[in-house]
Amino acid sequence: SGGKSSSDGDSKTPADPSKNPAAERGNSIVVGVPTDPQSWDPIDTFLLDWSSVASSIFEGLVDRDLNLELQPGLAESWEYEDDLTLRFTLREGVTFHNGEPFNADAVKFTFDRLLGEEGAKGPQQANYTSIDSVEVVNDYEVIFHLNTPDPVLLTKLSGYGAVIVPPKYVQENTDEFFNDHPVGTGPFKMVEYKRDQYAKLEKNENYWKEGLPKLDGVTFRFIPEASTRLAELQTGKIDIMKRVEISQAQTVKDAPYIKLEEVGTPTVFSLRFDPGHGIVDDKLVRQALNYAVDKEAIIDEILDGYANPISTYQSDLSFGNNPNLEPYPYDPEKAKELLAEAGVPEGTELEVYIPGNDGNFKEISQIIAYYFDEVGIKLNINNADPTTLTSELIPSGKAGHMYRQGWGGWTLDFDNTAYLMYAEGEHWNPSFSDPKVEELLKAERSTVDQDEREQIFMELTEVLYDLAPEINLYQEVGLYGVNERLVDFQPPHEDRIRLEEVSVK
Amino acid sequence: MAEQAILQIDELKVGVVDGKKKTPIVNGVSFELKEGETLGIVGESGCGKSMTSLSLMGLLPKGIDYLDGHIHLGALNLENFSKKDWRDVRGKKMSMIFQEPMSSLNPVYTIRKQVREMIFSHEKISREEADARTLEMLKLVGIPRPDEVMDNYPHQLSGGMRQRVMIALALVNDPKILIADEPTTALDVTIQAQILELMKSLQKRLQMSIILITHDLGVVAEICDRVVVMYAGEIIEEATTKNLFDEPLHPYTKGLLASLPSIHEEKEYLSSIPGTVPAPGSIVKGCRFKERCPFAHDRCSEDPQMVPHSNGSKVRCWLYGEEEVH
Amino acid sequence: MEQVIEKKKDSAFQRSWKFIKKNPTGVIGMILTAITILSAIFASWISPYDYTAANLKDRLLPPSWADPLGQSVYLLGSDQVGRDLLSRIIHGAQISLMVGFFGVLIALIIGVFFGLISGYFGKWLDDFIMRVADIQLAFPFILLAIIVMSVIGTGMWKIIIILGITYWVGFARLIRGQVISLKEQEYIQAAKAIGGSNFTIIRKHILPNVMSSILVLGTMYIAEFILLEASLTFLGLGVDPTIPSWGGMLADSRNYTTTAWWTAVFPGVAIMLTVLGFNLLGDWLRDRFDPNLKM
Amino acid sequence: MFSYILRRLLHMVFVVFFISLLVFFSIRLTGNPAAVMFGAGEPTAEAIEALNEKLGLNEPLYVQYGLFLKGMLTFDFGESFRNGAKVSSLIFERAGATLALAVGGLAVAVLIAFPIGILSAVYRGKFFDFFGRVFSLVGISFPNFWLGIMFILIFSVTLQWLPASGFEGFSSLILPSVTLGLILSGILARLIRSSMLEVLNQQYISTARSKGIKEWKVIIKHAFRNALLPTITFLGLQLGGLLGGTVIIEQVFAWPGIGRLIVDAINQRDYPVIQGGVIFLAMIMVLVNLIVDLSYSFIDPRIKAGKAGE
Amino acid sequence: MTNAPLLEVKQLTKYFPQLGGITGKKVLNEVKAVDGVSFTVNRGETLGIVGESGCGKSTMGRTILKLLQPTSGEIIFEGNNITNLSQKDMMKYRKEMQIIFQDPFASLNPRMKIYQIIEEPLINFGVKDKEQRKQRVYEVAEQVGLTKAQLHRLPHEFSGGQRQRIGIARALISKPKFIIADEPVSALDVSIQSQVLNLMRDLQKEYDLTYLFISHDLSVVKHFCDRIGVMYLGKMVELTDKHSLYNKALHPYAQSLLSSLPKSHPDEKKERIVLTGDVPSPSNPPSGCTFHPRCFACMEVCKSKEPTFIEVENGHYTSCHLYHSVDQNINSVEKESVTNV
Ligand SMILES: Nc1ncnc2c1ncn2[C@@H]1O[C@H](COP(=O)(O)OP(=O)(O)OP(=O)(O)O)[C@@H](O)[C@H]1O
Ligand SMILES: Nc1ncnc2c1ncn2[C@@H]1O[C@H](COP(=O)(O)OP(=O)(O)OP(=O)(O)O)[C@@H](O)[C@H]1O
Ligand SMILES: [Mg+2]
Ligand SMILES: [Mg+2]
Repeated sequence: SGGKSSSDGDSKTPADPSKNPAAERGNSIVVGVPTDPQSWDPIDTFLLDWSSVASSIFEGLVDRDLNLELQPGLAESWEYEDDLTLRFTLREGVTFHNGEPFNADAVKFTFDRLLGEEGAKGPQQANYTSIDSVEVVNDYEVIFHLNTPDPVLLTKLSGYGAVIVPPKYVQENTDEFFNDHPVGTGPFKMVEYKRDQYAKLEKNENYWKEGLPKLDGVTFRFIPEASTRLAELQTGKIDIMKRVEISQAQTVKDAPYIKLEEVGTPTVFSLRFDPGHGIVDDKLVRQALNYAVDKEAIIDEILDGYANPISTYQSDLSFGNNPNLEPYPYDPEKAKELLAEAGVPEGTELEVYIPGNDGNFKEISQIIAYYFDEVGIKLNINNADPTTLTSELIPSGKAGHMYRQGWGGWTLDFDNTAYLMYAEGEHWNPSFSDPKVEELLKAERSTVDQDEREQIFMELTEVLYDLAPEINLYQEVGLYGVNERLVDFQPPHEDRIRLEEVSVK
Repeated sequence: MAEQAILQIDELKVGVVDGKKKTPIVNGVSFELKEGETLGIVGESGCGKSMTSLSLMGLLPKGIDYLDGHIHLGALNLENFSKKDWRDVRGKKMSMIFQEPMSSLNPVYTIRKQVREMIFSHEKISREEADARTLEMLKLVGIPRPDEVMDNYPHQLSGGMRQRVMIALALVNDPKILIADEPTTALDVTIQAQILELMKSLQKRLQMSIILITHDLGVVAEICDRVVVMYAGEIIEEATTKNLFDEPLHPYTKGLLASLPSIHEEKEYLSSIPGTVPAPGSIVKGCRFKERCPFAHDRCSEDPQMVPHSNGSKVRCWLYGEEEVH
Repeated sequence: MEQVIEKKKDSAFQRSWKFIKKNPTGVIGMILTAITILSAIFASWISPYDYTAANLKDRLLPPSWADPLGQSVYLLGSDQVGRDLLSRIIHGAQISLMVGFFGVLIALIIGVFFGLISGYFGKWLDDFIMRVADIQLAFPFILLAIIVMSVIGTGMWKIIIILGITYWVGFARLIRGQVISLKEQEYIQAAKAIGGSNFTIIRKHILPNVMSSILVLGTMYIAEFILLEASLTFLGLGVDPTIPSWGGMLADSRNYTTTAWWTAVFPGVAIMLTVLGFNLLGDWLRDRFDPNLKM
Repeated sequence: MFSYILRRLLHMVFVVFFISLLVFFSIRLTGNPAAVMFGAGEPTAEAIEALNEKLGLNEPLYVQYGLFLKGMLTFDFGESFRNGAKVSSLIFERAGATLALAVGGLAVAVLIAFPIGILSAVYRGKFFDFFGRVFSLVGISFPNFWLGIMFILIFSVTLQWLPASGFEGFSSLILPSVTLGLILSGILARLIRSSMLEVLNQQYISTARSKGIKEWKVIIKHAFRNALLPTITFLGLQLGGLLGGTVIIEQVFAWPGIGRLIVDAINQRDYPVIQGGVIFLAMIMVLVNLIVDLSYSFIDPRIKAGKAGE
Repeated sequence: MTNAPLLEVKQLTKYFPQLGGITGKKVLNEVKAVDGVSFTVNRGETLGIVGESGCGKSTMGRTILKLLQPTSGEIIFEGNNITNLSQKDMMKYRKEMQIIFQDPFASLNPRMKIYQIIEEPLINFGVKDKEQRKQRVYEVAEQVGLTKAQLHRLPHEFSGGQRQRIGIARALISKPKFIIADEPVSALDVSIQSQVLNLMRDLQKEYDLTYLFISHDLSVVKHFCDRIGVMYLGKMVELTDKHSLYNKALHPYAQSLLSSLPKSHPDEKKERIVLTGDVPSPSNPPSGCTFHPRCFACMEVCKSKEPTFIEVENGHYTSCHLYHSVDQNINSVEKESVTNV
């Protein structure tokens, strides 16, 4: 990836680092993130901003490093005894921030909690239903018994709901207390949390990784407005700005002491069709509209190159991505032909729903309206309250012929996305159904053999490509504004900001 | 009665100033106030009585200004006055009582505070002394329970009481001149009688001069020594009260007296002056009363001058003066 | 003859000059308002380009006079999707005025109606209406907007309705207060004495006498509504992005303030001048109509 | 007086009761919080059911409302769906920030509006009047978020005088207060100007002048004191709206106030927080107006409590 | 002229409740603006009502016209009891009973043309024909001395006297029999006052009008009225023909009122009865005779016992304990006797 203007971005003259306004903070840094997740309990959340902060506090058995490779985390090693049995050897000598020892009991407690009554009330449990039970073998050995094969389980164990929590601490304190005072094993411990203002983290002196973390402390500040976040970055009040808007990229590049970091994310954006509505139940129409849109131009112009093209509804980071497929080319003539073939009269109107607060997508949808216009389709853009759109309109099929859909794909495996998007009766799938797709999805889920699954995905992607259940637009590129005094900061692919290796000049 | 004039007004002109345009409201008024006398100014609504009195205090409202003339207060010429000089005159040498007792006192301060402010603006004395003086003054104007009233707010007092307080306020610095602009118009007859009695007795005791502005000839008859009659911004007649009632000269004055219903006579119809007062600005050359005057003649289209009459009055009418010479 | 005509012309000119000198703010208000209204009416004729024509090649071009490269042909520059900013601002006047005008109209109709009957009939009706007004006032506007919009969706007319049903209270309270004092006026008593029915009295005697206040408040609310539309867009509850609303343009350009200042400045200036215009006009009307301020 | 306060409190109960009805039922039209809380997750029907159960959303509506009302009597609005914290403590956490902002905004508004309003009235029709009026109008001619962002660009980024956001110390209060206050000051200045003009025409102003006191004393002690009454009324009415309407400013300046709490809660369909927040605001507003009404009798002795504002 | 009185007012009261209490509905207090007033007005006569400001004159006038609903008592107009008629049923009588208001500035709608103001009653009273209305407006306008050209102006372009003429024209246009004039000249200058009074007298002759003339100016009332009633704090304290009032007022209040009149000539000698104290509040009137705190002839009985309104001499009524000794028995028949006046 890379912005089209990134070439001229490096031309700024280096400024005197001693005048760097952020320098006064010494060995502590401040990170600006958009929202406060409100609850730090790992089983209560699904928010990306949670992981940006909590990745410094909690750890899972498995660690997914910044290059998305699976690494030993709190477990030193693991092995599949069979498709349904997974044995972990735990790291010894690790303690939670409160001094509680990390051991097999903690693991069992964590998963019992996640899969039990407590977890049922949160969004995380659903991700881990393949786990039947956790067996404590000895203090540092546990066995996971699964009820179905789960090909992405290891990936999932690296994050969110599966991070390990201290049993005594959780039991002795109220749920509400734990929400505000998280305790994990991570490189930093939370010492102060002011809701909607900041969370102050201090170095975990007893961190199990030798010599880490390098920083004395990190403060995460919650600043919803991007332009305000940028102002704070420019004035040195924060060292890292999460979510630089594309329109701000140039400003960040031009500002002294600040550099722009970009990174591909698993998040993808598309305009999904709801085949339950009118003409878009026709594959030809969907294909035609795919041909009608110049996605490349959108990426280059509106997104300033800070995005990557996609051919199916997944990023190139995703297992199951089909490198052989090329995005539908921009071919308005072909589009017109197909539309004619489908018998769609000129001037047909389509409704599209987008969340009212997505600035980029507002622009994109207008450009798409323009492209549609070129092929004789009138696109009416409807703003919707973002929450209503995702929780009400889309699931109940009230979001017009098309709607914006963004998808995080955090498991980095097409399974999660494809199943939720295309399987019949799924919450996120109001009306798409195809017997072939249904069959492939079932097959993919019934094995842990990754080669076999890859085969299935290749077939599935081809089928989906042809069916065109959406106009696939782009894979998001994450932009971070980073103060130059930071050393070894690597922007995360999937929002989990990792700071243990980071130090300051 | 001393004959010395303590206030003298010469050809006073006051008007609306709008850019370069000047519309006179008070048009060349001259009179003098003698020590210890009560001078009445009468005239119809809008004839400029209030403007005359306000100009004596330097209190002309926004948009209205002095155009010409002189005001002499003893040896002082009021026109050259700076703001500071005006402040020294107001409330000390001259005091004023306004038409509306209901709205003349600031509703948010107690009587004590309002009187105290008046004293302190001219004298540096202690609060106790000031309060003692206030109390004395309130007693003087016949306010019952004065020590209680001191701490009352204006709204807690009746109209008559408020007017008394206003009088007390005006007199507290022992001024030489009291200007009272229709002090009883808003009051009931029974209360009016009380206030007029009070003013009469106070004047005797304190030996001050009063300018009393009114449109009620009855009030004039009651307490004035001398009267000037105004019509459309000009003085048209100046006489002793007795002369005015016994031998009115100007046709307007005559008409005014005749149109009063009387308790003593019975008439089916009252005599009346036809027409209305001309508006300021619409005034043309000549006698301002000519349109309504039963005696109007050619001469009246020229400006008449104030001329003395044999009975000691002065009048602005072409019916007089000319003959006088013969 | 000629001279006479010339004289007349002169005096007409002089008269207007005098008027301007006497009411500088009022005249500025009228001119600004007139400009807005005229550009709204003649938008299609005077705008140099099609305001909907997105053109990615022309994205974010600076104003033609401020373009160092000399590429731009747009007087005020182009926006994020390459549309002429000037044309959008001119068309935006339509939306702003629609939101302002119809929003106020709804608020006015509801508010004046309830204000009139509340003030005129008093008693329990008054009590009831005023309590409802209290409730309305205590209910946060933004919350109402979000609730209504998540139930019936977003769009210009919905914004107009929401503004209308929120701001009726202002009219109702104003009118009620005036009616209560008007009711004590002798001419209202007189109207009753000469046999006027309640309806006649309200229509003939009360309504015309509160009209000026309605007008004054109306102009001020128009200004306020234009700003509120912008705020709603900021919160993601605005009109859809193809519609060139000033508020929308402003809210969507907030991240370009440093890189493409014109996208944020010109709609801002348009809003400011229009709002200023209506406010000045309202002020002037108030000074004219408010008997308390007449000297 | 006492019975008046009691009556007003009765009104408050009435208003708050209806507001509670309104919020309670209207937010339930906006979608199921369970679905929202699962976000991008994979909410199975059972999961949603379990969550509904936990949140108490399975009870019949009237039972839920009854429980809610019962809690309300003890200022217990339940617990937040999002973080399980007590709604009342969430509100109190924010009340300080919102109060600071409201007071700051008010202070700025007063500092700007009082001199402008008074001087415009005194110099009516003169240049200062023109200047003052246009200046006060400019303040209300910009959308508040725009003004806020511009202030940040100017005072934080370019001049580096003030922090752009946060809730730390006095300096962080300045920009949000100025943004809020500038908007308020426009309206306030106009109001003061017109009530001053009215008061300056009163007879007692002439009386004050006739005492020979200094002109500024006449203006401040006599005129302004009396012009304050309508101004206070207005402020009372505004303050309620101000507390709820600071949302945007709170968002721009990352200010942890009640407005943002409510809007975030709405976005997450966090019913208890929305309900609690709105009712809290409504109570504040009614109380503020009550206090304003009561304060009349201090400012203006003519008014016995109960005569004004009704 | 028949002998039956045109208007009979019996024990008319109008209280303005002052509400309070927790619900705001409780009557804390009542302003007894009119408190049991009885009198009759004969055809063709002018009955004057005088009294201090706030004694309830206007309220009484408005209550008689049913612009305010009476609290109790009866109003009988031409033999018809109109006390409890609805707004709608009153229409019939409104034509016959009109009112001229005190304030010529406030009683005309500032936004209506004079023509519209004068025409309005005709529309209300159902004169459908536009031309007919026009004729009538011109006719009345001429009678009150307004020119046709003036009819198309707005009220603010007129002087006080002219406005009062407009008010009179409006009252006259429906050809009423009875007009309540509520201080029609008190806002006018003396020179205009006589014009208006003369006009009213002319019109009375021409239309055979009956006036109820409210004023606080005793000399005007004396000039204009046949009989005069004196009110004090919501009550009628004296009622008689004007000569006996001015020659021999009975009630101490009436006496002091008459003596308070300013002199009409500087040489006039006046024995003045200056009252002490202020007018008490009608919401909290003194016990017994309401005038007793200010009365120069106050007796013990006055403080506790309310005097009744009795006929002391032929046609001369008053309510004062000074005269009760004359005829103590009258008390019992008082009510009947009043209604038979
Ligand atoms: N502020 C003002 N601006 C312009 N004209 C004014 C102003 N105040 C008064 N006038 C005009 O000046 C004239 C004289 O007014 P003034 O108040 O002196 O009359 P007056 O004799 O006191 O009348 P009244 O008996 O009604 O008090 C009137 O015609 C009035 O219209
Ligand atoms: N609508 C009302 N509500 C309450 N009190 C009223 C009302 N109208 C009049 N009053 C009171 O009733 C009493 C009589 O008032 P009214 O106007 O009849 O007096 P009035 O004799 O006509 O006085 P004036 O000579 O001043 O016109 C006064 O105390 C007045 O305050
Ligand atoms: Mg005057
Ligand atoms: Mg009256």
